[in-house]
Amino acid sequence: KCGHIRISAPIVHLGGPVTASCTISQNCSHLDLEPQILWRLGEEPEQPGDRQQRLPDGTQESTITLLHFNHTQAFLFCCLQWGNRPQILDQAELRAGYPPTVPSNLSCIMNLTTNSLTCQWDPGPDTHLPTNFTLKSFKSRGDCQTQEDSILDCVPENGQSYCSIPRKHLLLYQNMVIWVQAENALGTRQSTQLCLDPMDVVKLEPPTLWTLDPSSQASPPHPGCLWLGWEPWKPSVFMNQECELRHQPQRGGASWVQVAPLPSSAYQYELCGFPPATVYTLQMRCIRSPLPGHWSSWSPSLELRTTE
Amino acid sequence: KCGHIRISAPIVHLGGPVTASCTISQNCSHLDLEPQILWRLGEEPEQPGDRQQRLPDGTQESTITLLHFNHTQAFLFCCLQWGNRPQILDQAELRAGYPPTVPSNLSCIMNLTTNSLTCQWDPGPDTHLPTNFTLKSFKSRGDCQTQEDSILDCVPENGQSYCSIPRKHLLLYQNMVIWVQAENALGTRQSTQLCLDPMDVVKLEPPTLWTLDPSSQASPPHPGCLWLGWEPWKPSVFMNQECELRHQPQRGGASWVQVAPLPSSAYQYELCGFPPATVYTLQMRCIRSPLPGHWSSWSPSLELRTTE
Amino acid sequence: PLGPANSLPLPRSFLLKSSEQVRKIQAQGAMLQEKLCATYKLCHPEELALLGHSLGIPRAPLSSCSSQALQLTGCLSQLHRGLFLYQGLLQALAGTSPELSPTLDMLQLDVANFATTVWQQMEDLEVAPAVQPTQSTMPTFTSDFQRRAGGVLVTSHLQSFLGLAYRVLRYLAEP
Repeated sequence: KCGHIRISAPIVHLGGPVTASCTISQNCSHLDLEPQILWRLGEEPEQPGDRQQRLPDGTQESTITLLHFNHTQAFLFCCLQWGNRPQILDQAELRAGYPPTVPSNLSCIMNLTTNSLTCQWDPGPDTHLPTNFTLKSFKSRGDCQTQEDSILDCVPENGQSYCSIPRKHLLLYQNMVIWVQAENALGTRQSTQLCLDPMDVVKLEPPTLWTLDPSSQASPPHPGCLWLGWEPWKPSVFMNQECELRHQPQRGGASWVQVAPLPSSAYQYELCGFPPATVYTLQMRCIRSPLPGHWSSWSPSLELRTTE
Repeated sequence: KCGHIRISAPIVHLGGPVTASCTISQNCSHLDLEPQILWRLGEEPEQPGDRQQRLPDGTQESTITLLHFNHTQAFLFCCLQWGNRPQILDQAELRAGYPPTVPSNLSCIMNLTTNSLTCQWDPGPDTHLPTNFTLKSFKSRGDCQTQEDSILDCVPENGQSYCSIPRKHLLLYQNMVIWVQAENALGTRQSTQLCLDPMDVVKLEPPTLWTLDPSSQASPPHPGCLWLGWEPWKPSVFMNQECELRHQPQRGGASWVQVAPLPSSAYQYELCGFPPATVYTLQMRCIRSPLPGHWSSWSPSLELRTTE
Repeated sequence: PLGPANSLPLPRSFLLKSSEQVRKIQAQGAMLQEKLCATYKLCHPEELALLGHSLGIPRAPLSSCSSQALQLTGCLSQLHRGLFLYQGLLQALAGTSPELSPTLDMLQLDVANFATTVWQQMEDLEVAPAVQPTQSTMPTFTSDFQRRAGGVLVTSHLQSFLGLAYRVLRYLAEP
């Protein structure tokens, strides 16, 4: 090889030093005895090295130190003057950036339709370097002080800040320990660990509400009442849930009034105490109960007219 | 095995006959000596076989022929009366349909952005059976009378009626032979063969048109003229092309007037003979020329106002 | 100005298709040169001449197509051998980098297809050698940088080779 660059490290801290050496072999034909080795960084003009010496085996070696390498990526060229054009003999790619910061805001949600546990996190500032995030976890018990079987690393798809652990790797109704590892050429950082049972972080979808025809009820309807029914989100039927209803007059912008706690399903529910013949907007949400869980979002609005 | 069904063929012609036999082994415990074998087709009531006989080894064998099997899919059950409920001892899946028809309307287009040759065809009526279509081809010369290297079969993705042969399998500027084979359990059919050079069936995109400011031209603009420029679709720049322009007044619904032939690119083109200060709609399309090719679609419209 | 072509009857479709293939390859080559420049800042072949010498990257001759004495059979044969050589050189550069591979592969396929067009025309004219040429030994590229620099040099040589070929084809296509 005519020319060969060796660099202290292909990836360095942004703003830090880089040292490189370039050796020109004697058999690099057409050369005069003492060729001057030149360096070029990206598109900057050529510059001689800090030191050039002739090694015992006749090769010429030039060394250069770039004290503050401020490019996130650049090519360093080793050149020789040959005729009227500097000749490039080798090229090295230099990259600079920062070690990863500790991934933060790790949170997880169990999805009952895909049956996977999806965790997301804040990756932190750009390190300018290829940084791999891995969602790590192991099965545990009680308060997560013991490590049972470890779980396969979950590697997010190209650069996303979330990853889904498939059902077959999950031990439901037992606690597991989950954390995120961030790694690049300059270091590795681990997030704080979560201790959770996937079923305690189920993402509930809101219940389904429907109107009931007051006249179809057995007893004659009282005035100023609303008749409705609801049932929980189908995939979560097996979970005991507690629900909350809120209502507000369709007009007039009065604030929501909440009715709680309510059972997770009711096929005939009468709500009274309203002015007659007035249209009300109703919404409902549910939460796993008494076992831990997250509130579902509020259901789509149901417009109901109070009885005459 | 207690009971075992053998069928003439798991897949038969729709409306055609099916013959099945079921043997009940002697060691099928709890059975009386002369058990009556019953057949059930799908949800139809049980029926005895055409013939039941006792084989030398003591097994009972019943045979049945369904003369006109009119289901595209059904289960045939071999049962025994046992207590008050017929007992299912074996089950065979029967399927019926039609052999494939000859695939028709085979046509191909060379895509210059994906660099693949995409052929599509009409698969013909539903055969009710899993039918595999394969795009077959081989390299040839001249008028496709000789077979040079064959090309890897192109298998369309799940049931689609088109397939794309990737660039690395194509020999551009030489003729190749292409046809479609349809195959299911009841037969195989081949389409007629096409003999084509992929580059002769390139799908050209329309050229790009742009307006020119008449006042910016060297010579003072004549009244009632249009100033425009155009260039071919970038990936097709290497192809000599001929183009056609059509114009019509924006209002008044007059029909298109065509201007041809035009070169594939023009950076300053003046079109005169129009009433002054009138808005015209222009479109252009191009075709490979003098080598064979397909017309591109018309370009998006360009609205131009004739000079005062 | 090119000298008188001798009597070989070259079909017009061959001349038209070959001219288009040359333009297609030149466009593909220009794309590769742009990518080598944009991605690796290797933009000037003249800065890599010394490296080219040391790696032994060959150039394909087109002397029989020269303007002084156009010798058509020799010219077609040199055109085919040159295309065959550049096809081999481009194959030797395979694996340069994921960014370049698609463009490099496409260029190599287009060169190979053009070589087939020329060879089959020579066969049709019964001037093709009995045996297809065998590939000479290719330079060995021992580093990513050498493959990238090789890419710049090979493409540059190919572009000038095609420039000459294009002039001959245009000349032969003149009525």
